[in-house]
Amino acid sequence: MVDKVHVKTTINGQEYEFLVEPYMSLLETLRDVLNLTGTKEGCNDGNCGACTVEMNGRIVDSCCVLGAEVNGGTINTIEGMATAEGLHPLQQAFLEEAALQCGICTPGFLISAKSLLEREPDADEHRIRYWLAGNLCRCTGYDKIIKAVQKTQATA
Amino acid sequence: MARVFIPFALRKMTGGATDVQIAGATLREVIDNLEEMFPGIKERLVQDDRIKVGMEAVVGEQPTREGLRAKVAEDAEVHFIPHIAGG
Amino acid sequence: MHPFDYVAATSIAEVNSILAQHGNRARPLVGGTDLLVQLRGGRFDLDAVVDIKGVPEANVLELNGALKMGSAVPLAVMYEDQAVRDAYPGLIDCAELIGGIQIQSRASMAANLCNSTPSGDTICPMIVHSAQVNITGANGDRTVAVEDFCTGPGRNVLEDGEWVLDIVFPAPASGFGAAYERFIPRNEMDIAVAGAASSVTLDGSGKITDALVALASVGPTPVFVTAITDLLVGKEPTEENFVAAGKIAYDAVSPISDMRGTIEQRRHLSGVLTRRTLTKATERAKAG
Amino acid sequence: MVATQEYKVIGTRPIRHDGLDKVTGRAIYGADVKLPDMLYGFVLRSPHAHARIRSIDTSAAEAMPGVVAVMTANDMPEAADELVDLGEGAINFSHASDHIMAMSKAKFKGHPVAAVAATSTNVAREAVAAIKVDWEVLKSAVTVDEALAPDAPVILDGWVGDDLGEKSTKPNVGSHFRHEFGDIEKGFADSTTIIEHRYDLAMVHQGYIEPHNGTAIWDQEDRVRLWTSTQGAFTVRTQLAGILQLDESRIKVTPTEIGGGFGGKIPIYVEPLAAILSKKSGGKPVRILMDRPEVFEATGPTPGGWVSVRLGVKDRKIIAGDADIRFDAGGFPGSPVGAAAMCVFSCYDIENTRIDGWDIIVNKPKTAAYRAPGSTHVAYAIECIIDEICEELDLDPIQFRLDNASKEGTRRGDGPIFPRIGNIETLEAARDSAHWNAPLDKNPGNGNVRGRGIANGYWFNVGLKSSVNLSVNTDGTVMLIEGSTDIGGTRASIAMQAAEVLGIRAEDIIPTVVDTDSVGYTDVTGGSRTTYATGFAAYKAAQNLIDELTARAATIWDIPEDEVVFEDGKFSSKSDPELSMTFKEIAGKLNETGGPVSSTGAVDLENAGGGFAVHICDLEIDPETGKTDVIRYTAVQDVGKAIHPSYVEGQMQGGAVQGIGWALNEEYFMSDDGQMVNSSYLDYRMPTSLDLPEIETVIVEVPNPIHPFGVRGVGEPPIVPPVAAIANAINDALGIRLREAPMNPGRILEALKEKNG
Repeated sequence: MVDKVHVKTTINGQEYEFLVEPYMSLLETLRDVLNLTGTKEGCNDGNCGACTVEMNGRIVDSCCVLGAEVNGGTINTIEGMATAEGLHPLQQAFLEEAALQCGICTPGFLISAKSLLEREPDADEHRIRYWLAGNLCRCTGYDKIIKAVQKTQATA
Repeated sequence: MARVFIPFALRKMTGGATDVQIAGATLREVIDNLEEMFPGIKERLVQDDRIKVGMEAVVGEQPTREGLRAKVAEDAEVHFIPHIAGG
Repeated sequence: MHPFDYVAATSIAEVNSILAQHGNRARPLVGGTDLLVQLRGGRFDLDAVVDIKGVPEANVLELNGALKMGSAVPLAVMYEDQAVRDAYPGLIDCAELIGGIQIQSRASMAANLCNSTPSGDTICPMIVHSAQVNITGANGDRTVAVEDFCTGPGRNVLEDGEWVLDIVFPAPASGFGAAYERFIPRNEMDIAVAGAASSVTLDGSGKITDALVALASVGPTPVFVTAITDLLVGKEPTEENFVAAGKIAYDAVSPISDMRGTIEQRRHLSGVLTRRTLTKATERAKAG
Repeated sequence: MVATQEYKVIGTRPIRHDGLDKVTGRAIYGADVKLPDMLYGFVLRSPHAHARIRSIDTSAAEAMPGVVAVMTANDMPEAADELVDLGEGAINFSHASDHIMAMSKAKFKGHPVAAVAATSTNVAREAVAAIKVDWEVLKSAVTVDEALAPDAPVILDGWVGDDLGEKSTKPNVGSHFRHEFGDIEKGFADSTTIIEHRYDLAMVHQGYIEPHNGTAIWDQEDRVRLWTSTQGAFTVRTQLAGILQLDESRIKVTPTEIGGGFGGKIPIYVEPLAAILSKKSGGKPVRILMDRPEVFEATGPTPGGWVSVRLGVKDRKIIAGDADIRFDAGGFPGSPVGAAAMCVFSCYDIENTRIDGWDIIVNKPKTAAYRAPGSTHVAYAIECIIDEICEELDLDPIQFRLDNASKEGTRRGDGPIFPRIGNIETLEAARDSAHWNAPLDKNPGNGNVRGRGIANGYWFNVGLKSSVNLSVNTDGTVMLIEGSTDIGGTRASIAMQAAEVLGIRAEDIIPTVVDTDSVGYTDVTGGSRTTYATGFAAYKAAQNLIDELTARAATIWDIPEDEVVFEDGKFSSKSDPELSMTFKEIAGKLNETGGPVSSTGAVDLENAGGGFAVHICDLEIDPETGKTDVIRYTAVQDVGKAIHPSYVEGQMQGGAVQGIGWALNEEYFMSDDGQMVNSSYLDYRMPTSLDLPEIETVIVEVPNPIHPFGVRGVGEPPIVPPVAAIANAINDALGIRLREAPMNPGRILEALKEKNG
């Protein structure tokens, strides 16, 4: 048996301190240890993006990160996207543009799209499609997701 | 008289006839009358007093939801087709 | 999954010590995008992973003529560096097409090399840049050319206890250009059916003084086709010569048929991609 | 043709009621269920496509710390060997039980053989790895042709299929049936052009992003509670009851939010195992989550197989059609070949037809429904052959389809007569679309070539049972309780229909999807039925609510009930214009005038006429590599009436893109020994956002005459035409007919090589 690892980290602006098995992924850690179940599992091998979170300023597949790795780091998940002031403009645009059907991929898309718009507010359609290619959606055909991102750009 | 279409697999029982004119105000009566004409056919269509599972009876244009109680109009068509399951 | 320990190392010595302690039961962790998936899939078991992202020397990204890239430098950090982009467009080609953004945020060129799959998208570009791999470990340091690093599918020259500290890319010579292109049926998120990296060096008169071609996914290791170098050196960078180079590539590779492609398809693609990347590398060489 | 009726709510685009929870991560999906003292299950699966179980030794697993329960097929109750109606489809519980956990023989790779409940997923996985199975590996058959070969292995012991009314002499024939009308021989004899080809398709998966899951408690009173993401909680209850041999009333199924289904989340897989492990654990909750390889290898994809079609034409009219459809059902009978047979000639009016359907048992996962199950396969064959006829006879592909289009009164290939359908209107809308009329530069100058293809497709619109309860809040809002799980905005589309009747805003309806104890029976969210049938139930419930409120208004005003009318959202007196109340006003008076008002609507609907979808596709192909990109795509569809146009468009776009993936890259790539070797998203190659252009939509509205608002099913038709449309576009670009899907770059290169020598 291996000993649990002590982790201190900042998630959605809150300090967290917990113990985690050293082999447990960040995805499992968020979902099963911290009860932050907004981050979803689709493939557990880095190919669907449903588990996308922002880690130290970059988006990552949380299934390909160990929970222990985030010690001292900063994580942003879907649970931190809306604030007391209201929804993030992307969340609002996803609602208005019907950019989700079943909704299981939605948290991952929102985290990825937010990261894109923060870095490249004027990304064109091709760039948006490229940036979001690591997030699979099986319901929408992506059309309304792209339009929701573009709408967010237009209203920014 | 209703025009009852015979499923291909049962046409041996009807001497190859594709469809036959059968009297009956309800699907139950139609099937009973069909049995009179072609003994043995009923058990291929009905089980436990209902249309066999996996099969649907079309009365008119669409599979009936009323089972053997379904009213059969004077010139209606009756079909027995496989059950549809969508995704 | 067999339970393993996690160690966040902060020095080369610490990495060396843990790797030495566990032999082949420990490995360095960088992006995790291959290693964790392989562990989860039961490909092999480990007792410990050593996170080298906290080792300062593994995070170096230094452009002083030559480029020194630490083994923990994520692809995204590399391709976001404008000076690196300008100097090594042939490396940017591969860095921007691996996985999606999420993978590029974590994966490094060195770790891709250490994974040593024939399809590794960064390996062939490194070969045609004549990159050198600096290996370290408790028993000392050594340097290996990238083209000599992989020894088979998933196998390489690293001994137990050894790991890659950084990779050094020589300063691009005047008249040097490089390019990488892979073929996948989709536009992202795929493993190369075949890939080709080419570099071309032109002299003042426009003749080829050096040409390197390496091919991915068409053999047990990346295939470095030196016969193309022999063919092209001293010649003009013409379509005709590049088609001839493609024919050499077609014959030089030894692919397999699998779910990603057939032998014939991969041979054919090797030829096409060799021609295309030589052409693109020449354009870049001419552009300076 | 466009519906002319004016509505206040229907046709608008309100924000869906469940949207906020789904954009904030709050929505609870199956994997998010966490109960106190919960155990984690994992399943041991067969590594072989076909193998007899000589023995299973679970002792090492049972001895491991953290393991609480271990089960094998010996723990499965004995289930009845008979076909039982599931509403959508039917089930043989004996087969289902053997499918859930193999009794004596694994019939496909991934077939469960044992399961473990432990204190963590990792312990459960380790314990599963410690279970020893002594296998006798058997010869496998994974294609239709292999399974029908004289030396084919017997896959389902004791099975005797029906072959045109006789007992089949071939062991792997699930069934063979035929539809025949007119005089097929004469039809071909009279034809001046006859084209016949066989089209092969690989098995493909629905690909929903959320893996299957189930969390169950089987307590000491033999009550089972189950939480799962499913297309139909009641169907799950029926399946569980049959497999666990319990009365339905002892089972409560709570449907969580569901991360995609497309037909694949109608059957159950891990749910009974979680329940049995719970029982063996003394009633502790047990949660089992599938991983992605399990989803690919051991759930219900849509079949591979082949479709051979022969068409005879005389004077621009198709006068004879012959189809042979053979689907691989998987390890148990029950592929959607029946529906395929009913769809194959549905877009056309053909006098003489014969359709043979074969359901073939093979060593692959048992197939399930996938969006218009079977129709995409047959459309691939017939729509490409139609294209060939047009090419050969130099006819316009839309005009030829219009000249031969099925319409009200046309006899379908399986016999019944079409009611009012919108085939012609859909074709005309495609003909008049911006896309069809835009020129295509076939040689864009970069070495690539371009081509345009078109195809038509049909799918039914199932009716079936739905229940809705409404209750009025004193603030004028209405609670709507329903049993249809919401996979893509149906809370909104159902609520909107109730709101339209009640004269209130969609936002004033608060819809909730509840468990099987809390609402009347409701069939699955599938068969394109939910907005149609549950929407109809909501309509009826709303009408009943108006009746109740009319009576209440009469009480309040002390006038006879028949004096009260409800119009434009207002109750008023026929005789006294002063007496008038809005819905909200009367709601506010309920408490002092007799108390709460609620209503119920329940329906068991006939199928509607079904829907047609015509798709237009422009491709750009690199002839040197076979790389194919969709550069423009338009989906045209008769939807009857678009309740919430955004989600109608979303269905059209999503279905089209699943079809595009099917056409170009997706497949179960099988090894020689019957293993799926690409059971990951990486190698299964579903389309990403970068692989697609905008998907343009043209909504056609030919109202369904048997629905109060004219709704037709929308979800399924859009997956029917894409494979054929892409094949036709490839031909337009390169002059090659690809008759095997996926039409991936390797196949394009091979075909080009063959063509060019």
